[in-house]
Amino acid sequence: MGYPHTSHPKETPVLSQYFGDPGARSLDGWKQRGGYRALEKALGMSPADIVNEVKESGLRGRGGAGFPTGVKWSFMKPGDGKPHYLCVNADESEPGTFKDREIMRWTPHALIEGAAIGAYAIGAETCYIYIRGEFTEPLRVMNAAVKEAYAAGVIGPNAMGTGKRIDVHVHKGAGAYICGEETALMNSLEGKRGNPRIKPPFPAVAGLFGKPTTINNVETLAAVPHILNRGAAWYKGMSRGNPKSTGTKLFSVCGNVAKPGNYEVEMGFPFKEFLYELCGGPLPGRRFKAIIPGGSSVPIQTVEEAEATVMDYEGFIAQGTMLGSGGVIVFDDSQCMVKHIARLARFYAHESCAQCTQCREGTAWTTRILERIERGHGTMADLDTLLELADQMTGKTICVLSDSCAAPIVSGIKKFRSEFEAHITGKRCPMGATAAA
Amino acid sequence: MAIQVKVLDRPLAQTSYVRAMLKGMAITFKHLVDPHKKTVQYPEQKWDISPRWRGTHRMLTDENGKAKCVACGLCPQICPANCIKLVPGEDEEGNRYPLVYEIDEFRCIFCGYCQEVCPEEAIHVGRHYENAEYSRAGFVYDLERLMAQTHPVCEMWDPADPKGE
Amino acid sequence: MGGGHAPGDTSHGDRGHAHHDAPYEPVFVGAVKDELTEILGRYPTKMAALLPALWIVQRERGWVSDSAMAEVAQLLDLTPAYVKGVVTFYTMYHQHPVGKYFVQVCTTSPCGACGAEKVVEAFLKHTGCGELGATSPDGRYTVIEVECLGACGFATPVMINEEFIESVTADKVPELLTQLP
Amino acid sequence: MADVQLVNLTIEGRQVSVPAGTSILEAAKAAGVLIPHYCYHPSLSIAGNCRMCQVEVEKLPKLAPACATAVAEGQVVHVYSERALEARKGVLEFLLLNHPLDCPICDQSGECELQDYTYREGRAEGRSQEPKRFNPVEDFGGDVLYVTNRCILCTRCVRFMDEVAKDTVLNVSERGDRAVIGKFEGKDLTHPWASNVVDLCPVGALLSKDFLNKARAWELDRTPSICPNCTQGCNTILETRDNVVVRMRPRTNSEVNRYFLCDEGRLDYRWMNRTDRVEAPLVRRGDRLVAVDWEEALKAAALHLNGKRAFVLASPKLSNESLWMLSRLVEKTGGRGAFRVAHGPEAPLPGVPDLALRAERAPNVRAAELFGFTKSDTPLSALGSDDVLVIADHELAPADAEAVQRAASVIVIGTTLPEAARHALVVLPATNVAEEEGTFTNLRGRVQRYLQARSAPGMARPVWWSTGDLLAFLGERAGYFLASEAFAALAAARPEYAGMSYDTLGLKGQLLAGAAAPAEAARS
Repeated sequence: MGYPHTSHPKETPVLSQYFGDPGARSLDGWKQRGGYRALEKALGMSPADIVNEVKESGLRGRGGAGFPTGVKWSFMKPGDGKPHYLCVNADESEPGTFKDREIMRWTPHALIEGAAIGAYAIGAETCYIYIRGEFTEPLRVMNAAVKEAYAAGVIGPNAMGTGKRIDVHVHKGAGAYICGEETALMNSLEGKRGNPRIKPPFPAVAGLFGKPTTINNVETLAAVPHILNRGAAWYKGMSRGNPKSTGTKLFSVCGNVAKPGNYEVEMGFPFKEFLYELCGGPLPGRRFKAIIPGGSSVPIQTVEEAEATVMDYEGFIAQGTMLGSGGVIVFDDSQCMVKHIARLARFYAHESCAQCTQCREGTAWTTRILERIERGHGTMADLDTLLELADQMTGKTICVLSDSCAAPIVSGIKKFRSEFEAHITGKRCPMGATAAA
Repeated sequence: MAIQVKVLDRPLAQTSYVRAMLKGMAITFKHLVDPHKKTVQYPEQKWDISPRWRGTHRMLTDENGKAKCVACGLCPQICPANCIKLVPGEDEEGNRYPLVYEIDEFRCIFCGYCQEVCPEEAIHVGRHYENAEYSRAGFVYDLERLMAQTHPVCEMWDPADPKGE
Repeated sequence: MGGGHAPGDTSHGDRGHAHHDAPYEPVFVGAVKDELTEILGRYPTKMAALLPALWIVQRERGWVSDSAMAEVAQLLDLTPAYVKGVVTFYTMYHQHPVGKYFVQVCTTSPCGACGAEKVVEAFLKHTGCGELGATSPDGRYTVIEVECLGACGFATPVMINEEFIESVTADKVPELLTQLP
Repeated sequence: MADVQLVNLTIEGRQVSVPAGTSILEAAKAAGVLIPHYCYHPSLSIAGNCRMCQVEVEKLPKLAPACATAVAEGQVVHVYSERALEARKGVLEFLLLNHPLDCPICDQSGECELQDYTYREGRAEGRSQEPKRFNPVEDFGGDVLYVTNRCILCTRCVRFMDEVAKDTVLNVSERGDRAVIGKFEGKDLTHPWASNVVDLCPVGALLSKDFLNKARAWELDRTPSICPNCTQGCNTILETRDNVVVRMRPRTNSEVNRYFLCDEGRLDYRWMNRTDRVEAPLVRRGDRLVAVDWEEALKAAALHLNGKRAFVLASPKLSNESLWMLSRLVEKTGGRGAFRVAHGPEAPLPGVPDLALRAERAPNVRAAELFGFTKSDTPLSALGSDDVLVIADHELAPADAEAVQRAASVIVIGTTLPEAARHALVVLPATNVAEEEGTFTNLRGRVQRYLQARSAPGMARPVWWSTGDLLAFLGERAGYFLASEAFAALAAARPEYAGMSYDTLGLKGQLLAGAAAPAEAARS
């Protein structure tokens, strides 16, 4: 469903089927729509069977990295005598992405069901849903839904009457983009500064509270009940030819586009068709100029590259970018790319956790250089410096925040170099805009 | 026994002083009438010295009249003659400054390393040569005296030829 | 929804000084203390309840003062310095009193491309705040720019206290402000 | 150690075998290669945040942080490969981005790791045109000053206070490039071991107020020593400038104090520079003490002692050599020996087993007791009226004055002449711990050497020397010219010290025969 617009016929609404349907929010409403059948079924299966089913479906993490979910779950060694934890990453803060927000707003029980199945599959009795503090409405909805689910005995000490314990707690974040990184999220949950941890040890060995932990994205877990209900083969079938990328994916579309919103399509959907048909193309009288297809951390595409892309994990990589979290940011020809790249760099400078040197200093420095160029005080040497700094910021830190800052800078300078040069030679922004002060 | 010395016989043309004396006098008279005189009428007239002349020191001051020196300790460290005495201290604003700064100009070999090493461009060797004293003690310049000097300072590098080639 | 900041907190005066004037009254008494006890039951460590505890402080007092940090630290067996380190990491905890209506406007790229800057300007103009982060003279408003609020498709999203308003444009701002009680 | 699995790897072409689980950085140290680092410290948890220790490991796609990467069999590590150097050059440029270039006024200058590595591996010129971030200097309380601008956020100080001192008064505040080390208003760095953060700080961000602007690092002469302020016997470095002790810092000894030194010990060095010293041997002539040469003074002292019993009041701050020689004097004259030790509150360092500022505030209580000196709060109570009182650098309390008056005659061997012993017949000038070479025996029985850091004033000599000469005048064979000879004689005479010599002690010390290794026991 192209929420907030009506569904486009070319969409494949699975997760987004009930977006905009207030009836799906309540436990009863959710049950009427087929909810909690999968959980019931799952609790009757062995955890290993669930993991296998998910492995079989080809479901991959929808948070950005795209790691196969079943494989991730299989890292959790059963019967090691330690408590296991499941964390749900609902700290959706990647600029351009707002799919988890809609899942939690409209179908909170889909997440609770998926999380409960996940927890059971990895041998965890406790599941924490970490929701970013800015999501006031999703927080309210999720809190109410968890309360309802406890009251109905769906989760709790005797989940679905099976005698199995599955606790689900909502944890409210407090404003830190980096807490979307899995180890930072764990630190944050433990009451610490949201600093990413050095790996190894990996979360499956020592994660939350030092115990084996799995962390999954909201969209990933919300897909799990559907897989159990309709079978791995059905899910795997929703792909246009690439067996490595299966199922449906929610893409959040924003920026200068006629119909921004969430669109759910099969993996492998052509990006051109997606942009021009589903999203309604550019605003009247405008042309698309640049597209960031996977949230602000991935390299920027030119329109030509975007139009040649098929929308799956491998398809985006083939075009020099990444699927990421599926947040499609569209800029049209009225926008100054220098300004937007500077603004993105400022975002990362603001959100850097201050641990690694390259990130702490690099994000701030590149921001200042970019803003200087944008104001018309740059030099050609600055561009080389930026590229060199971006190289220093890539692959050298604990987490990938500085890589994320570098990606749009490098791709931006490579693909829109003429705009940078126009700022430098013209000593002002040719678009007449200035970066937000 | 007397020592036998062999006496060389030389022609008169070689042993006569007359020619040489006339030659010398010719030069003298030539200079008497030469318009390009080399003699400097010191002390009325001062010698024009090279910008890279290294003479007695001078401590430069900032706009508030305080010594630029921050007592970093590099000049006594590098001084090959060991003629700089420095005791660091802290002023009322918490800034580092030299409590004692003394240069024994009598021990100084005027290598100019102190000026070269100074990160604050405070101590300089001066373009100056009139520094006679009646006592050795007078050559120990304290901070006050170093700051009171007004002579121009040495240009370590010719700006047109920074590498000195 | 509007429960973010209890009215009357604006009497707290300037940053950091409020708690010196009057003796500090603990936040965690009675029902609030019970609420914290319930939260502590969710986690295996006391420290994990830090973020929720700070949220409670902010809900009750409108901001997180040094004294409140010390109180939370004591309840959770932490040191005040540790709590302060955590508080300063997260942007949503106010370390000094803010206006009755705390307005957060998203200006990150996607919203920036859709005119977020004009929305900020409109807020600054119509609330009388003058500059970002400052509280208006009547104590009603504080306007800040924030990084991505996670509603990029509904540009420009604005949060006023706990209320999330989507698709705000500069011309809607005056009307929005008049609707506030 | 037999059950420890060894891993073989190559670092910069050198083969090393280290126990499994060792980090590349530690393995490189073992191989004699120093990998530049800031946040890593062997006594603290791995933070991995400075990213300075990145090295190239063959077959790994990315550069590896040497501090956080465990060694693996057959690994080939390149510390100085072009990629690794380039990465570290980048880190240094980032670190210097907001770091002021105020080395001329920075106390750390000359012993600053940022300076060292920048000089070694950094860029010659910075490229930043942007203004540097500025924050004011903050007083952290205790002896510590925080110069915010110089901070590189390695978090060693935060981790020390959190993990070792277990008093989390420091934190990282804010984030991004606004981040600074913060503390809570009103909660200062008052922990008795807090000043160690100054040593841990790799740059000049945390400074000692005591040492502020006092000296430049390169002007200092450094001498290995032992902290003389309690029985713990922490290994130290005495730093002198122009023959004046200006700083005492910890010296690493994993068996005693690891890397640390308590604040009280650290700041208690000024007495070593006292100038109101006895500088020449003095002999009483009528009502005056007259300076004479050593021989005359020793002769006079021997004359007073002849046939009398010596009551030796020996300071527990004296060296093993001195105390042993004094004990021989006691033995020779059939006298007795006693001492008193000052007490103060004990202050442990929670993160390190068996390390504390001990209640007994003297370095050699153990040896004093071992050599037969009686520990007592009123050491002079047993003084006989016919005894010769020998005060060997022992402090006199007001209550002692009456007893001192009671003694038949008084001989002082000391750094100063106590007021209550003004009537001494002979005064022999002595050196203090900074002015002599010697050994102490700490409370766990570890015998440790200290070296001479400054010259002795006037004619002052170590107590063992003058006592030995005195014994010689009394007919003993006891003339030693070197501290090592005196110690060798001690080792030959006392079974606890059997087999020890200055060579075997080295700079880390040796345990007395039969003394258990407490640190070992606590660690296993």
